[in-house]
Amino acid sequence: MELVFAIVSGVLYATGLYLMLRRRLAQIIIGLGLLSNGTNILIFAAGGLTRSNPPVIPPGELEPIAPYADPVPQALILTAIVIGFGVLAFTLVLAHRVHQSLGSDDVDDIRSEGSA
Amino acid sequence: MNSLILQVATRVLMPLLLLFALFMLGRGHNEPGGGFVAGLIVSAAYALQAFAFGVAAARRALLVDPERLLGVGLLVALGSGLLASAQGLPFLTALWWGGLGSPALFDVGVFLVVIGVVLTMTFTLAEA
Amino acid sequence: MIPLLVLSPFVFALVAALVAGRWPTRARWLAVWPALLAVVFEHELRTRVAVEGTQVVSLAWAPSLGLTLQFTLDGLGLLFALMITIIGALIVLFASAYLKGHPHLARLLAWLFVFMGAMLGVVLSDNLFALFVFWELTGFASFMLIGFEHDTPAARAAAMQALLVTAAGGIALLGGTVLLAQITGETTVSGVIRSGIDVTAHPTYLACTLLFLLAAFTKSAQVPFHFWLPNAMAAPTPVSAYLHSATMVKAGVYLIARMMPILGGTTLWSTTLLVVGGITMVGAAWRSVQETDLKRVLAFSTVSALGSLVLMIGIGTPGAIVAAVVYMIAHAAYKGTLFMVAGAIDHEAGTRDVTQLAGLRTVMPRTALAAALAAASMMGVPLFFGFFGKELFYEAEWQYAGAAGLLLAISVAANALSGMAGLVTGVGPFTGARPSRFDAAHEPAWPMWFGPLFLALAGVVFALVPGIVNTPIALAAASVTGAFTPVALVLWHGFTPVLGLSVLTLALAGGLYTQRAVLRKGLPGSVGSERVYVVTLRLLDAVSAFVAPALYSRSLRSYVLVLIVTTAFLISSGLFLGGGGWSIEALTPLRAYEMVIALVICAGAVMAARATSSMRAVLALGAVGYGVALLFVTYGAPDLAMTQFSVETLTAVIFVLVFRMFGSFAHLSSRLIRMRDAIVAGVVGVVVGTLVLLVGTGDGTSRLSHYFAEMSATVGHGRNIVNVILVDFRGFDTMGEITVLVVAAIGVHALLRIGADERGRP
Amino acid sequence: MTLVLPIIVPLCTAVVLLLAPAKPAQQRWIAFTGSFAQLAAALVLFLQVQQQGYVVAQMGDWPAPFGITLVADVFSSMLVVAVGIVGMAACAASFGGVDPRREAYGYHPLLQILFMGVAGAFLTGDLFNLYVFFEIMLMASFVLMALHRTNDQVAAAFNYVTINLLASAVFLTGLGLLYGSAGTLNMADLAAVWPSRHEPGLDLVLAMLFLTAFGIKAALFPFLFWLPASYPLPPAPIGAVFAGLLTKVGIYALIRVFSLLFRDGSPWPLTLLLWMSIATMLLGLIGALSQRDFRRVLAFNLIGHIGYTTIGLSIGTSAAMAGSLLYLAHHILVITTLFFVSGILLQLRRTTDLAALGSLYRDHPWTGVIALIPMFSLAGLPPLSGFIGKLAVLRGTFGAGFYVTGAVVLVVGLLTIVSIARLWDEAFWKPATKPAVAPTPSRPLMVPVVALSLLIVGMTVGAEPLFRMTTRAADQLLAPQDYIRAVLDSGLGRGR
Repeated sequence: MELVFAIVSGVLYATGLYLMLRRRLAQIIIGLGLLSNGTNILIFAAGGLTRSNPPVIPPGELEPIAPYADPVPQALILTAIVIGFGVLAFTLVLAHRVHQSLGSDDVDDIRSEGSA
Repeated sequence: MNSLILQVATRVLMPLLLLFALFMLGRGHNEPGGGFVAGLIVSAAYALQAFAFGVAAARRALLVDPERLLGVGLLVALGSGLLASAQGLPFLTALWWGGLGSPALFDVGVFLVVIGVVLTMTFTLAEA
Repeated sequence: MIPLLVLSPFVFALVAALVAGRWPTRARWLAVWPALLAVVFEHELRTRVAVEGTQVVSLAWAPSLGLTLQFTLDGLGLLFALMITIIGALIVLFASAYLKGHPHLARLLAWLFVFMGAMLGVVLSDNLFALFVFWELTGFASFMLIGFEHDTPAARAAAMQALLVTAAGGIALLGGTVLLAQITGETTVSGVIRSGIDVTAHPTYLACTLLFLLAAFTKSAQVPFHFWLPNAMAAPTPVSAYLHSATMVKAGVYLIARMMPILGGTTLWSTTLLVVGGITMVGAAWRSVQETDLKRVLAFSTVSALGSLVLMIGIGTPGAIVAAVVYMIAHAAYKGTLFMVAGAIDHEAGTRDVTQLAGLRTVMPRTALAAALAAASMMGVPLFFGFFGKELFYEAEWQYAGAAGLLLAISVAANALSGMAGLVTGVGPFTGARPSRFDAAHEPAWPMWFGPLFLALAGVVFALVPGIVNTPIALAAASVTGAFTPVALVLWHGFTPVLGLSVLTLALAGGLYTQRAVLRKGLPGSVGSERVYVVTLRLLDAVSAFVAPALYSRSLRSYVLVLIVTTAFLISSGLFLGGGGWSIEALTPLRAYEMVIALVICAGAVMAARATSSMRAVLALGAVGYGVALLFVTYGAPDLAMTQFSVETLTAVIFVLVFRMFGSFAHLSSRLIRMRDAIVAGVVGVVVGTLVLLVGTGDGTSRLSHYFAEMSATVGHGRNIVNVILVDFRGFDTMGEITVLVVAAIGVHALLRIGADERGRP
Repeated sequence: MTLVLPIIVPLCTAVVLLLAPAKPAQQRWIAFTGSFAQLAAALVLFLQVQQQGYVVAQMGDWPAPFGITLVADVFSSMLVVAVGIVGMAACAASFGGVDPRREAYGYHPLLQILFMGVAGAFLTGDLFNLYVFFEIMLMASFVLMALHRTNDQVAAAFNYVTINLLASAVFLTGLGLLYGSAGTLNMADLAAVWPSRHEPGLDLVLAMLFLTAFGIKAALFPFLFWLPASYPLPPAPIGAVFAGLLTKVGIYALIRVFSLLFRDGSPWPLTLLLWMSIATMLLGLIGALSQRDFRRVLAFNLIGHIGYTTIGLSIGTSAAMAGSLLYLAHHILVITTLFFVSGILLQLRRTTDLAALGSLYRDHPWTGVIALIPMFSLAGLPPLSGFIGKLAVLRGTFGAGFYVTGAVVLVVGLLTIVSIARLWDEAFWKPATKPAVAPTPSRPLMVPVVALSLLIVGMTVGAEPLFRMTTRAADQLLAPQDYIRAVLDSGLGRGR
């Protein structure tokens, strides 16, 4: 199964980066979305895959029933997902503003002043 | 989107969603759930309200400005951490009074922030 | 006490700015302080300096870095200090009259005092780094002073040129001092000498010496770095007289003399000094007679004199060192005089063109007297101190084993040309018939003739009563040679070949003077090094203009591409250079429905990449997100899955809300570029996949998870371990996470509202 | 408790600002007071660290490798003080007027959250928590940068955001792989278990990932392009905060992570870092020469001098590291001050375009003299702090036998002089073509400039204690065992 996770994260990185190399604002953001899904999968897989019980302690017990999944990567990914959402939402609206002020959604129209 | 069905459905769903959210918030410490998901459910309820009756109505139904919830939520979370500091313990040390603990308060802070964030975003976007 | 005195001019700079700003007419009183300092230094020279010994006083600054304000009082330093303060006092006096009524007189005086302090620091510092500190400060003060009239482009350009050339030298000096400190482990000149380490045998000796010489040559305007000095004449005349003739430009000579005991004694050392000094001496003398501007004539002759001094130190015999000291004193006196005279002439007659000036002696008698005395000293007329300088110079060359003939020949030539320059500047403007346009000229206020006359008379007095300078000269020479030999200057020592050379020089100078008009039209002798400076700067600018835009004004995707390619390259280099050391352990068995989920994710990702409409892309992204959530479910992460589901939904909603405003996704880039990007992205994908495979085959639980499992229910009072981590174990992360969310919300709100406000405005 | 204060004080301030009425005067005073409190907390922490060497706190009272640890050593406490200073200056400047819409939509709380993020990044001892603080800082900077009026400013903000998000993705990738391989996130714990896990291949990959992620934030070659395009654009106080603090977080993270984790591995990453530093120095200063805008000249100088602050890490001797850290401290102050100076120019002339500037020395001599201090301190003119820093760096490089690097440092020093002298020439000397808009610079801008310039002078005079401090900081960084021990042995917390 690790092989599948490897392929999935590889595909997500590749497609995400490919989209970030495009010229449309929206494509770049979709790319960012794919990329952050890719990193989450990567953290998840790197943390070690076990098809096992959720890290929840059954009522009355003091410890979860082994084998249970490592809760740490889950917590990390949770944080990363939420942060990623905030960032993505903001970036999206920023792209919308850029689109509005440039009248174009082509990033090649964004050039720093002073350039040829 | 001002369809009658949506409006009726919203009237029915609103209280259910809010109750469900409180349920998720309450059980989060022991079962899957928690402040984040609960906050999202509440937001979904009000977003639905906004689609059905318009953003202005949804804002009225929320009673507080979502922007204000940002500060309040942060304050609650921060305060739950500072409670320990007030007793000379490290920041964010959990304090327990029976079954209730400062981590729960912290989760409420998260809950409020999430509502504030999501509704600030969706309301402003819908108004734009 | 002494450190405070050395640093006192810096304080006086502030005093000058305030006093001269408020009461400009009282500014001349500021000259009292340097005069008092001169008295103190004179006293020190007479009493405290033992024949060889030095007094060192120290003020800690940053001793851990080797930087202390540590001063040496020895013959060489004190002699310089005396020149700096005496001429400084006269210049302050002169400037206060010369720039009377100028709105920025206070600034000029303030910077002059800064310079004075810096210069004293250079010549009295024992600590190498402190020496550098003061050295750079002299250059900076010079920059501010040359650019004094900064409304004129020439002044600004000259200031910049002077700064850049001397700063290049300064950088070399810094490198040199750090290297020297590195070699010897000492940070003071006296310490290096005491350490007895033979620096010349060290592998970095060559670099170290060249750096020091580069510093000295730029400061002392040696060919090919000389060009900044004539251009620096854009500065007000008091500045030229003080910095660019009498004191600062001699700092290079001082440095060479100071370092001779440490770095000298090698063929590299003497050859470089002889060649550079010789070329400078002759070349600049030749250039001086072609100029018609009083100050530029003087400037080139100053360069020539500096060349002579370098040459003499290059000879390096005790006699040559004494000659250099004498020559330097004489030069400071007569050149300071002539510069101030030039200033007075400019001030009164309104021109500095030597082909125009004539007959001023009747209207400016005192100035004329000073000029004539100085010119005589410059030409080396017997009975004047300049005569001693030349005599000793020839004497030293005569006795020098290597190439004495050649040295004598070029020296005579250079001195003859210099003598002619003396006639041009000190005699020409005052003799002959006075054109009527100069009728209104008259003797300037006393502060403007007092200084020149004082210095010119000093040249006569020293010559007539050499006893008063014998000891200081001997002490100064002793600082360089390391051994004290009494000096007894005598005016007449019989008919010697050297006297013959002096006479020859004089005669040649007179002869050349009569042919001055011819000489001016003669061959242009300009050395092309100023072109090199200009071209170097232009080249740098061109490179910059080529490089800089690439660094910030290209399209975003070119930067993203650079970033991705570099990262991929770096990671791959890690993979290859790391030399393995890892293994793929047992894989978890595969299940069919997981395959399906994975396929959905991959298909969604590819579809998002290829989508030509925004809605389709959002849908594809949503499919990917839900697929990922399903994967989380199958691997025991219900919280994660729940969050992923809801966030994915929310993201989709926001995408839809925003994307109603975007158009289609029709391809903008060519097929070729898309291919290239696909390959680049694909390579990264393969690398990442490999990494996942290599890392993600552990047992799946860590030390941390055991602890959390143990503590969650008992101490954390929660059975959902992930949630306990989020709100308790790592609650601090969550605090940060919600802060990010709040900021994002503020950002979205602000962006949209400000956008709406702007559109709402008329 | 003191350890968490520099982080939560600005957060509290931000919360108060969010809840308080949006009246400008009130907001400014709250923000100013908050920044003052943060500086005070930072100073207390700094003094504690001076006495104890390390100050460690466990968030939530969970013992070290399990909970989140905050830890301050000399290096980080010094930087936190810098955050306080820069923060106070920025808040003081806001009294001179902020774009009203920007102020109404969260200028003050965002700035406070930015300070929180930076201080948190300096103080956390947990790698994932470092990521979180990075994101806080970035998100706040994104919004502050995006709140612009003109179109190209908004557009530049988009580029800035995209590049930084890529950097975050790279960081997160490294983080995930690191956790997968070492099973812990606490940096001291990571350093402690590091030698026992022999995975040279993976270690090198991780080193490269962190080098990239932090290199982007630090604006090292070849990742420097986002900086000159974005920093010159925001208003002066924001520019000052960005220029002074944000790249330094990248440098800090590089130094922290590489001094703990990759010391004994392959020398290749540090060699690479040395070449990147050299290229950064040269490109930055060469780039600066052709710029025609005051702030863009500063931005390129900023980039160039980042190289000075990273060569210490790559050389790895105490002297070189101490030199680089000294330069870092100097650089924060100077570049911040100069961005405030650019604010004064904007106020007086409504532009920072060099072609339209001029005559400032004639018209405002005292402002000119004050501006000379940061300008020529940046240029490394002795005796100012820039010279002290350069000398320290040079003694470090030459002392370690890195002559080529030392030569580059010297050449770059010369180029800096060229660039700054031209800046002075164009903005202060050259006769202006346009008359001044405002008669005098306003006090809220002058006060920070004067105060910071005095601090620069103070750094010059106090070079000895400063250098001793950075030497101590360098020695701490080069002997991570003490750091590890301090973190892992500090208070057992609950549950044991």
